[in-house]
Amino acid sequence: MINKIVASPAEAVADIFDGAVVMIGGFGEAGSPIELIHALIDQGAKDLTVISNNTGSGHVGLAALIAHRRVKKMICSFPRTANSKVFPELYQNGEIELELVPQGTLAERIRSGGAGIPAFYTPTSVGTPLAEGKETREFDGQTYVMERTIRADFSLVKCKAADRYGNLVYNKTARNFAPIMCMAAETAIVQAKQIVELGELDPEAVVTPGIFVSKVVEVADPAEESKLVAEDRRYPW
Amino acid sequence: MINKIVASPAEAVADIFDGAVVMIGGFGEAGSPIELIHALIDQGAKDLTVISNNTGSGHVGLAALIAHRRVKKMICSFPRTANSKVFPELYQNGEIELELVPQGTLAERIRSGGAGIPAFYTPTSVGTPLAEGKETREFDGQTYVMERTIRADFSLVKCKAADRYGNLVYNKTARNFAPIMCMAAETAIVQAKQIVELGELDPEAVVTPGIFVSKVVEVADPAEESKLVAEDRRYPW
Amino acid sequence: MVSKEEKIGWSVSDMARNVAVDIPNGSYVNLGIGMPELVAGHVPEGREVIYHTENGLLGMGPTPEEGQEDPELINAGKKHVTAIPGACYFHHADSFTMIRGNHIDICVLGAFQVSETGDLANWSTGAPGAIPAVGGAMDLVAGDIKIFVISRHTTKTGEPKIVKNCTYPLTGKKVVDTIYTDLAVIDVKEDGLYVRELAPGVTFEYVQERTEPQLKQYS
Amino acid sequence: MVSKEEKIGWSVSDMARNVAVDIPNGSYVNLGIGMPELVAGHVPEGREVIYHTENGLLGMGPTPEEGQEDPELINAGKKHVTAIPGACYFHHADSFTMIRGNHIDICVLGAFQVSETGDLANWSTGAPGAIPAVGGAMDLVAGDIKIFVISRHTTKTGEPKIVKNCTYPLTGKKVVDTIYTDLAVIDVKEDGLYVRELAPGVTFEYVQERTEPQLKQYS
Repeated sequence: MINKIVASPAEAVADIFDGAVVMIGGFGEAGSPIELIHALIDQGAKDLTVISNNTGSGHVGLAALIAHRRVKKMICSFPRTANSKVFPELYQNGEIELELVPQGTLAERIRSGGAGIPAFYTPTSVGTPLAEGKETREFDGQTYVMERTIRADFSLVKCKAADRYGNLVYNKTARNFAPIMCMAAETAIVQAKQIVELGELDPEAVVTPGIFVSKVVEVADPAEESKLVAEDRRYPW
Repeated sequence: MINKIVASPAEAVADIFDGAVVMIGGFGEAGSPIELIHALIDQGAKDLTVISNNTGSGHVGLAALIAHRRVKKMICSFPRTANSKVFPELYQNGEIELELVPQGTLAERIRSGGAGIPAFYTPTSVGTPLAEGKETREFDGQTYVMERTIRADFSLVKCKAADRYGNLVYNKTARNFAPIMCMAAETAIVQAKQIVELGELDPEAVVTPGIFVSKVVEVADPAEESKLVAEDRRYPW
Repeated sequence: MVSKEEKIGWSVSDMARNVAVDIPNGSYVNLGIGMPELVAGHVPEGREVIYHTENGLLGMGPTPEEGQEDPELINAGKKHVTAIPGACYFHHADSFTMIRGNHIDICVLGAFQVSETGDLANWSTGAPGAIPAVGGAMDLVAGDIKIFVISRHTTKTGEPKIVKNCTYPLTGKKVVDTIYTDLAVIDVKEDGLYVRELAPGVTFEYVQERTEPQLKQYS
Repeated sequence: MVSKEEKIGWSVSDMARNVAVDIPNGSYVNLGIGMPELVAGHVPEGREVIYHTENGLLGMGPTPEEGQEDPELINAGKKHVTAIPGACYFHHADSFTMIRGNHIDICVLGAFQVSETGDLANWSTGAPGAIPAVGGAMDLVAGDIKIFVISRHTTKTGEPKIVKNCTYPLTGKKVVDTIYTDLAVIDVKEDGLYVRELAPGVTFEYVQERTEPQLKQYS
């Protein structure tokens, strides 16, 4: 029998190794798998390369992972937001690397990683500092930059409901990077608000087919990052 | 107000011009927009380049369009099936061009056309006759072929339900190429079994966002190609 | 350079209305963070415009009532929003397909600087020590989407924001179509910057004084 | 070459079972058209295998009862199928993402010819006037998916199908992992073809006589 369900966030992240490349879903707090990230902090893996759109807020979730000096390098499109203090400070002190990638290029590099496409051309960033050092090429009179794919050892994402095959559906704009990050990881690890029986998810409405998912853990009542930040909570508590 | 609904298949295909590049959804009969194709036969546009996975069956739908000598060139992955007689005969007589493309490469070339990606690399077809004359390149020690995108002037597809914004959902494996063909066409034309009110389609389950669709026509009771073929029907009747 | 703050020209709300009237019925529009968001409040009667937010929603509606916020329903600026009937959700790769593939019709952005050829700088001041953050700005300007810039005509210190050459790092080259400021509406054409409309009480010369490159007038 | 048809070796059903026992629990499997389809009927007790059909279904189930067919629920061979609980549908680009991205574990295909280095020819005989048709075959073999070939050991006229070099146009180079014939199960290794199992009453020499390249035995 196929059963991708695991008992706890700790078990879900147990195999993440030092130096791993880890994609983390979420756009701001929407879709951020906060319980998986906290389990990863507890687990202790370090020298991670993390791919995520942002760098977290306050001192919880991704920001806490960074604060604990587990992240060697961030690959993201927007490393600062209203409440991000941890990353900016480490970055300004030269204590963390940053690869800044335009958001659509980041998404397409991740999707291509899952799709077996090693490189593609895009018009995005041509003529800007972010295209410096990159190969360019003309097609039909327009200039494009060649971008390489990104793959990860692990992805950590959050969803609304999952079944034991790993089929996933999401909630609203919390979907964002999760489906493509599941595709691009060797091992995609999912926290689901609810685990349902096979057949309960409408086969026409499954967003992430289970083939892209390795482990699912139910977190029925996930923390809300913005509330934790407002209360100035710090993980671990 | 936005209203993409048109009154008839004839109105939907009225703008298709001689020499147009037309993508036609469907994998075998599943998803084939047969009423739109028949309207296109009536409309008379010729010298078409048609992109579709197959070449139709019997003497209806796509096979009838080809039989009426409206198609100059087919781009497809599998131009013959059990009941395809029209294309093979014209092809063997040198009366129609064929560009044969591996199915996954065809899908990705169409998707990239909709995604603003002019070219990408794929491992598919390396070392085979279908890669001859194509640029190859090594990434990380493996050889890939560079493939160019395909776009179309028009796409003709079939779906289960649509709303006036052009949001679409499909039925089972009739989905196949339709979503990416809508993305890759200047004008995507859709026949829907049902037109519903805005808000009736679950926003989490919409497969084709309306932004990719230009025209929708309701065809409540579409013909079944396999039945027509079994009866040896010929369009026009 | 003109450093004195003056009380003439359009209000921010007027500027947003000027943009809104240039958006045709049925357009798919992406609104940048900040001043561009105000445009949604000025759609003229009888027009229907669909808003795209690149974090995965087409059919973005207004701010929710207090207490109705869903932390998982936000816009690109990470503010709470709603979804209209006929909206749909999708993932990030599909979302940028709409952008890079030119399916979005119009994008309204803020700017640090716009050059006389339509180069845009709006993502980084290039200041040493600043944390660079680009988001989706470069994707939005890379295709053939119409780019409307909404911005005050000059900086807080009175420096022109419409310049011969951008001194800040570029977001994209030759990308801006029209500039909507508190003083004027300016079209970026192949052969230069054309003033299409002036704010009440503002003269061409007044705008020119606050603009680095030479402006043109439609004849 | 051996032209006399003989009644020894495995039946087609045995061959399908041989393939099925080599498919681990939890595998995602794509079955080619024809003989490969029979594999689904031989999954050993206690194993769960999920079938992918490249026209957009993961979780393909058996043939529907007569009268229950849906012309819009078919497999890659355009035959009516069903969907199991836990199945899902997707479009063609996503479907080939599963293939090209190596998410599918195993693909079972038929063959015209397999070479001693694992080259596969299964899409075209290259005959003049034949209509070339490739479908998804080249995509399926292009990645790192395990490729199992199920095929009679020789052609109808007794020619070897396992050859030194394919004479038919290739589907892919060095792609086949294991060959399941009516006479033997043969692993394709870096250094040659290893006979792993012989059909009852079939000798190594008997298989070798019907195979162009030199076969090896596991020591």
